[in-house]
Amino acid sequence: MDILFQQLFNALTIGSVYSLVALGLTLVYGILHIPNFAHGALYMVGGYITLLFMESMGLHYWLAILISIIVVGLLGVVMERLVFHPLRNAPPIHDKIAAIGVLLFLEALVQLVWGAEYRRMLSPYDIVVDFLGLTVTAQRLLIIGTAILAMILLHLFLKKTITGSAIIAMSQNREGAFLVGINANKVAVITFFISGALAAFASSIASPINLVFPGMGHLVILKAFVIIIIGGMGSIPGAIIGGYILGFSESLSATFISNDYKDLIAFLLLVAILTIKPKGLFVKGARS
Amino acid sequence: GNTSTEPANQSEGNTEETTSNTEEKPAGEVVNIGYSGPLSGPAAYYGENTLSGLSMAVDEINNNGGFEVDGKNYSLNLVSLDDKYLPNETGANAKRLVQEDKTPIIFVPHSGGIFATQVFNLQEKFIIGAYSSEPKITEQGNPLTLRIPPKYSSYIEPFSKYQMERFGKKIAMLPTASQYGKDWAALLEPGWKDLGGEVVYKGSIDFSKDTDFFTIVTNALKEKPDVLFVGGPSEPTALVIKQARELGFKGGFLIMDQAKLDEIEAVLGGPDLVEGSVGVLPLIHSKNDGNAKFIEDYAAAQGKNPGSEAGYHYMAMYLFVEAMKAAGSVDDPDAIMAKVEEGLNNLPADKRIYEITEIEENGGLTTELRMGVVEDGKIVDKSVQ
Amino acid sequence: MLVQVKGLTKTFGGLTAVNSVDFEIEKGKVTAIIGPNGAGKSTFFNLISGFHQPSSGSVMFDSTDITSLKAHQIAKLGIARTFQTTHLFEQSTVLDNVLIGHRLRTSSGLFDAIFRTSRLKREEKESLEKAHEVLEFVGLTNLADKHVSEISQEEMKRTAFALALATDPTIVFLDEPAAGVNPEETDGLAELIKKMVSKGITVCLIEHKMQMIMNLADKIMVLNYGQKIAEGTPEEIKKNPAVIEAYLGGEAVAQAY
Amino acid sequence: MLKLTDVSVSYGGYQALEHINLSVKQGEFVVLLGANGAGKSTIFRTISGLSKPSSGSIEFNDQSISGLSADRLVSLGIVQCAEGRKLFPQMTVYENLILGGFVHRRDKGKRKKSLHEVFELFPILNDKKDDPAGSLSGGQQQMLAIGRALMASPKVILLDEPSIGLAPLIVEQVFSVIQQINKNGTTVLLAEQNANAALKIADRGYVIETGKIVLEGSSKDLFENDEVRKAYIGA
Amino acid sequence: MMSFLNKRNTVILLVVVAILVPLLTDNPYLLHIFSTAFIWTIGVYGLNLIGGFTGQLSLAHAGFFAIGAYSVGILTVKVGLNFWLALLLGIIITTIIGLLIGIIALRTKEHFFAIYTLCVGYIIYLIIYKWEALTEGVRGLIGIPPPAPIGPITFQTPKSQYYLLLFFLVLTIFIFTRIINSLIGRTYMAIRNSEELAQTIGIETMKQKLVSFVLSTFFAGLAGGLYASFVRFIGPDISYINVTFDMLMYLLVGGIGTLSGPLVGTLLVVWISQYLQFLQDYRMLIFGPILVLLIIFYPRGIVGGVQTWLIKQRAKKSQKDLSRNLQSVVVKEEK
Ligand SMILES: Nc1ncnc2c1ncn2[C@@H]1O[C@H](COP(=O)(O)OP(=O)(O)OP(=O)(O)O)[C@@H](O)[C@H]1O
Ligand SMILES: Nc1ncnc2c1ncn2[C@@H]1O[C@H](COP(=O)(O)OP(=O)(O)OP(=O)(O)O)[C@@H](O)[C@H]1O
Ligand SMILES: [Mg+2]
Ligand SMILES: [Mg+2]
Repeated sequence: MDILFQQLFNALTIGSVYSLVALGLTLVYGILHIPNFAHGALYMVGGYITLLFMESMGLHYWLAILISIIVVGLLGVVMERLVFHPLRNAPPIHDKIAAIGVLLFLEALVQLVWGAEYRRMLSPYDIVVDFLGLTVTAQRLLIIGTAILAMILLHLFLKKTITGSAIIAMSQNREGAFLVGINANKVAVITFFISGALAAFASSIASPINLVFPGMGHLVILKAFVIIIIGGMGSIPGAIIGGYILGFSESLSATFISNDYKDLIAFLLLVAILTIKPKGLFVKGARS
Repeated sequence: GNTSTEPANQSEGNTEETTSNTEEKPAGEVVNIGYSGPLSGPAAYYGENTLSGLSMAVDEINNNGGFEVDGKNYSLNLVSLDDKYLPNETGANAKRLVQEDKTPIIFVPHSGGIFATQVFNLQEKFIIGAYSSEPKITEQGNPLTLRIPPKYSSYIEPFSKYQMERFGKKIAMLPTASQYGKDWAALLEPGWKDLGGEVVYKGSIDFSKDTDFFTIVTNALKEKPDVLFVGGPSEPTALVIKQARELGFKGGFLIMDQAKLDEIEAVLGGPDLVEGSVGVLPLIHSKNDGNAKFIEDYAAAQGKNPGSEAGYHYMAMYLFVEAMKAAGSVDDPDAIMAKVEEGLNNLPADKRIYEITEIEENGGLTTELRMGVVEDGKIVDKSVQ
Repeated sequence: MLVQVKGLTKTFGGLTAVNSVDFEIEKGKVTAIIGPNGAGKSTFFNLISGFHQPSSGSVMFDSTDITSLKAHQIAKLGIARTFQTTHLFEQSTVLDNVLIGHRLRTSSGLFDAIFRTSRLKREEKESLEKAHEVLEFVGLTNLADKHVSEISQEEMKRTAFALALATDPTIVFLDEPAAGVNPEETDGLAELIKKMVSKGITVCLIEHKMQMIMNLADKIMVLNYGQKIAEGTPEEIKKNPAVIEAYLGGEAVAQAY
Repeated sequence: MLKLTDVSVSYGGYQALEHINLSVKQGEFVVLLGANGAGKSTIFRTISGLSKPSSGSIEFNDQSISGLSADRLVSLGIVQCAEGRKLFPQMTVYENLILGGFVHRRDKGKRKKSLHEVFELFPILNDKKDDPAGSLSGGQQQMLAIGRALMASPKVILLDEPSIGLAPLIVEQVFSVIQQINKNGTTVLLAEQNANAALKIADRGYVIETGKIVLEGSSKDLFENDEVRKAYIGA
Repeated sequence: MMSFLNKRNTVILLVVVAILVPLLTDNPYLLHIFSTAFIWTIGVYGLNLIGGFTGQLSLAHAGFFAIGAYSVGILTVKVGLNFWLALLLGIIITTIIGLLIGIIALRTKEHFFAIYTLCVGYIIYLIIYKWEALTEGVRGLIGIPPPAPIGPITFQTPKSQYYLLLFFLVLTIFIFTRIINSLIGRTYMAIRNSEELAQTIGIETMKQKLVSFVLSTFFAGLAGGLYASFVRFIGPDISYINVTFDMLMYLLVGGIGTLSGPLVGTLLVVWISQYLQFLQDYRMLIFGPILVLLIIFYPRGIVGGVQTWLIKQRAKKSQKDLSRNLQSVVVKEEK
């Protein structure tokens, strides 16, 4: 029984990270209909920037995260302006390929600047605590806590502020949004900023329990795609729920089925879901 | 173009021609040495480490005025190409190196690439400087393949014995999911059992794919092992060790030779967590006449301690030069290969980074075992003779 | 009766777009469907042509039940249609568009393609002949090599007709064939429709252009809120108070001015 | 107040508008008549900055507004209630209305006042303010669309076939609301196929056919014009 | 008609040049690069068929390539079959798996299809990587034999392998061209253009997409099988997503949805990346932005770009002719 609870806790940790990454991805998809393959690269860059400011500038963890969020958010904005904006009227295949180009570029750039080796990010919360009888580390509690907080803040932002409403409005009806005076470019820019910020935040809180290296975004992004498909592309609650579903199914299948095949199980889950529902689980009626 | 006049840059291997100081050298002929390894992508760090040993040796040799074979003076030129760890790219690179640079020796630091070049190295006449402990590369019976690293099988018994005595008979296996990790595990399992031990958990961790190791470590610890077998690159291995301790593991670690005790210690910020580990004695903890100079020079140039990848490649380069001298030829692979043994004997004392005990029939170097353990917060030399 | 529709209903979520409509189309005649925007006319077409699955009700064609057949199967049976917003293969020429229209009458497969069998050659020739034939029929022979992006709205409409005709249909369903076309060209299209009928093709069309409808149609059905509110000859429809109220314009309003 | 001079628009190769000249005075109620696909919506889209004219100029209060983006035009006071309503279907009625006042988002007082006015005009919207817009009936959605446009406190409101798909009764209701809006001082430009009802309440009208203005005049003149009667009134 | 003849002549010329290459040079490196490029080109044609002509972007093609390669590898090394038999079976296995995946995957559309196939590709990778008993896992399969001799013809030397691969490439291009220029090809393009409209004119789009998909896995499988016997070693990396991305890059640079795009793109990129070897890890710093710029400015790649340019030139010329004619008319009138 103990192990079950320990594993559920582990699942919650990893699910939180997945949800954050998937949120950024789904936000961009919902509003601009771009499956941003470069999102994983943003995640990776986020980890490196935080590390850079912690190590070479000696900044505090949270300050470094803040800078990373801003830098990667801006990187997202630059990406939108330079790559996706010029392609907004191109066939959908083009966005995807351009995103791949960005991904290749960012990975090479990071390797050039920081090298290819694995790096550790040390968080100030490197202590083990006993939590409800489980062995947990402060960092893991922090991941769960801040991820949920970030999701709540995002929800409040989208629901309660008019800028947030503008973003949602744009995802529901682009022309309608123009007609009430919403500036499409601004919304696109804000969306990409938030998406990049979420990626940077996710990687910054997750890195201390893992490593920072150029390929760290690969599998995360792939899983994030699995999540947003499961959750219905563009659906925000879907991304959150999907993130936790994946976290739990991985952790439990690693425990009760096979560790070797746990990734396979995540992807098979997706294949099974799409086989039954080609548009994902939580997809709402036709979106115009 | 390249600017690799400062030593610090040389190991980067970011240019095709890694030679330096060509202008200062006495006129003489140039022998090109080939290298094809992962210089981009996930394995690039590994590739760079292997290359750093080679280029350090090449620069040293050139700076010392080259070497003399059959009365003629030669200098070396290292031509390194990136193969992204893909065998077909290694094949293409090797053909290119032979064709365009007439390289008699090509260093390849991964088994896939070695297999792909073994297909044609006899036809095209070049020696493969094979850095891989995969047994099959020598089992192929390719007479122009020299396996550089030692077989790791000799570690199994002493490591196991030590840990079994110190902590107990139950081991859980959590090495890296690479081929090397799997080969290790495959040998360790029977070895451990032969000593009367029990394997309670078998798993592997894919460092480049797993987002969190907590899950699997939890599962391994559920079986209450006394010893944990871990390994892979030092940083992630250190992380596994740390997480095992966080989850309450009190036993010992049996660490694969790929990870370096000193690096792990550095990553974990002290020896506390690694207490009770057994692994290969780090080069810096086994300084001797053979490697002291190398360790210092390397640290000065690279800003870090050399690992075995660098050490072995460095030594192998010198070994080949000695073999060329002995063979009296810089371009006849068969002749050079035939004189490797003699080259080994001629290897200068300060280039004997590792003590090579023999060259196997099938072209594999065998090295003396060096075992290090962490006892009372210190890395202790427990090498068995 | 060529087409018999019984109790046809389609709901989208909460909205009933077509509400238990009974309707018949007679062979060789022109039947028209009118009604306000959103009345369910296009949806009605979509149901018959297999584009949407009805929520309930049945569609019989030539005494075969086609209610649950797929769009391509229905097309093979001889039912062709055009779309309200002219729908063509955008990246091709007029000829290429029409050429592919005959594909359903051909059976060459991969094998034929790779070995260029005589069957393929014959069918390619057939398709080409068919394409030229229908292009001539709609009067576009001289535009065959033009890209569809280069031709006018009315020419697109004609191309869409040609594409439908290339499938060798027994009946064609035309969704607002004259929308966005000026009056003179509208007359031309009406002539074309008459020509189709005289060739033995049954026509069913949706149109808002009353003059055209009144001249062409043998029978008119009026839909409003998914329901059939009237059916009859043009003369009957013109006088029907419910139709005037819902669609043609309330007399009461006009008089109040 | 609003003036189009020689405006032409094409979609790809298709010329949807040719040399349109049109003007609306302050406080006026002008109607555009035309069959399906005549180009009414295109005129509206062009004024609102959603389509770009290939030639010609558009002026608002004697200032050129051609080339301005859609959101700038809304903040200038040109607001369109578009064909197809373009609501945000999964957002509530209230959220839709609030977004209607997007350009005045910093002026809470104004927002409240406008909201109050809209609810007064369409009490049904107040009753349903927490329902998703997509769940409303067609007529209610049309009211919401008009209400949302009003939230921006427009100087000119462009109404594109507001009676589309509405039951005759509702049509009358909508038309009387439009009349009311106009009486309250907002300039109205209305596009309609239902000439009968539209001419009843408008001051002036234009008749569009395949992208060209073929006729213009006072409502009374147009109503009595034989051509118009034949083409758009049908009696 | 003239242009058709020209095209045919160009093709013949290219084939003759390709045949002559090994006779003109003894450089095994050159032959090696050409040979690998030929293999990739075959795979890229597969990608072009489903992605470029049928409009369904598949991101699982490295997976199918690997299935072909591993089938041949396993059947020759572990079962000991003759290479040719293994190649045939390998292609059959690939297409059967392609069929099964296609039936499910093609139910999804657009982005969903792309991401679905991305995941399928990853699943294939994971299976190859984890199923050690069959695939030898990370170690990879070694000792794959070169193509078995056919009668007196052997395939041991780089030259003979070059010719063998050239043969398969020409065969691929031939089949591909035949398909694209037939009613089948038109059907695929119709589906790419508008699936909806294709259905209303009686095309069974699901079946057609499936055939196209299976056929594209056929080319991928063939390429994979040839790869296995050419490199004679295979590891799980060849099924990794990056390989799909590489193939996609070849296709895009050449021109997606064009007949000669895969050939032009693959040859060019393979050569360029050889020349850019000196940049090593920084190659992608250049490739990445090039890819983005290409997509923005030349969405249909080099071949597409050249085609557009030619059309423009022709248009310009005809306009010039027209104005010249007009001038002459004017001149005449003035007289
Ligand atoms: N795919 C769909 N999903 C949801 N609702 C739909 C769908 N298709 C049509 N509708 C709705 O069904 C109703 C009838 O639409 P339809 O297109 O049949 O009208 P119509 O009579 O053709 O109108 P028009 O004259 O404007 O073309 C409308 O309310 C429309 O919004
Ligand atoms: N985005 C577009 N692309 C191409 N053609 C278009 C586009 N939008 C409209 N058209 C065409 O332009 C012409 C004018 O269309 P518009 O929508 O302005 O007409 P309308 O008078 O508003 O008609 P309706 O009464 O149907 O609303 C029509 O022929 C239409 O098909
Ligand atoms: Mg309709
Ligand atoms: Mg309109």
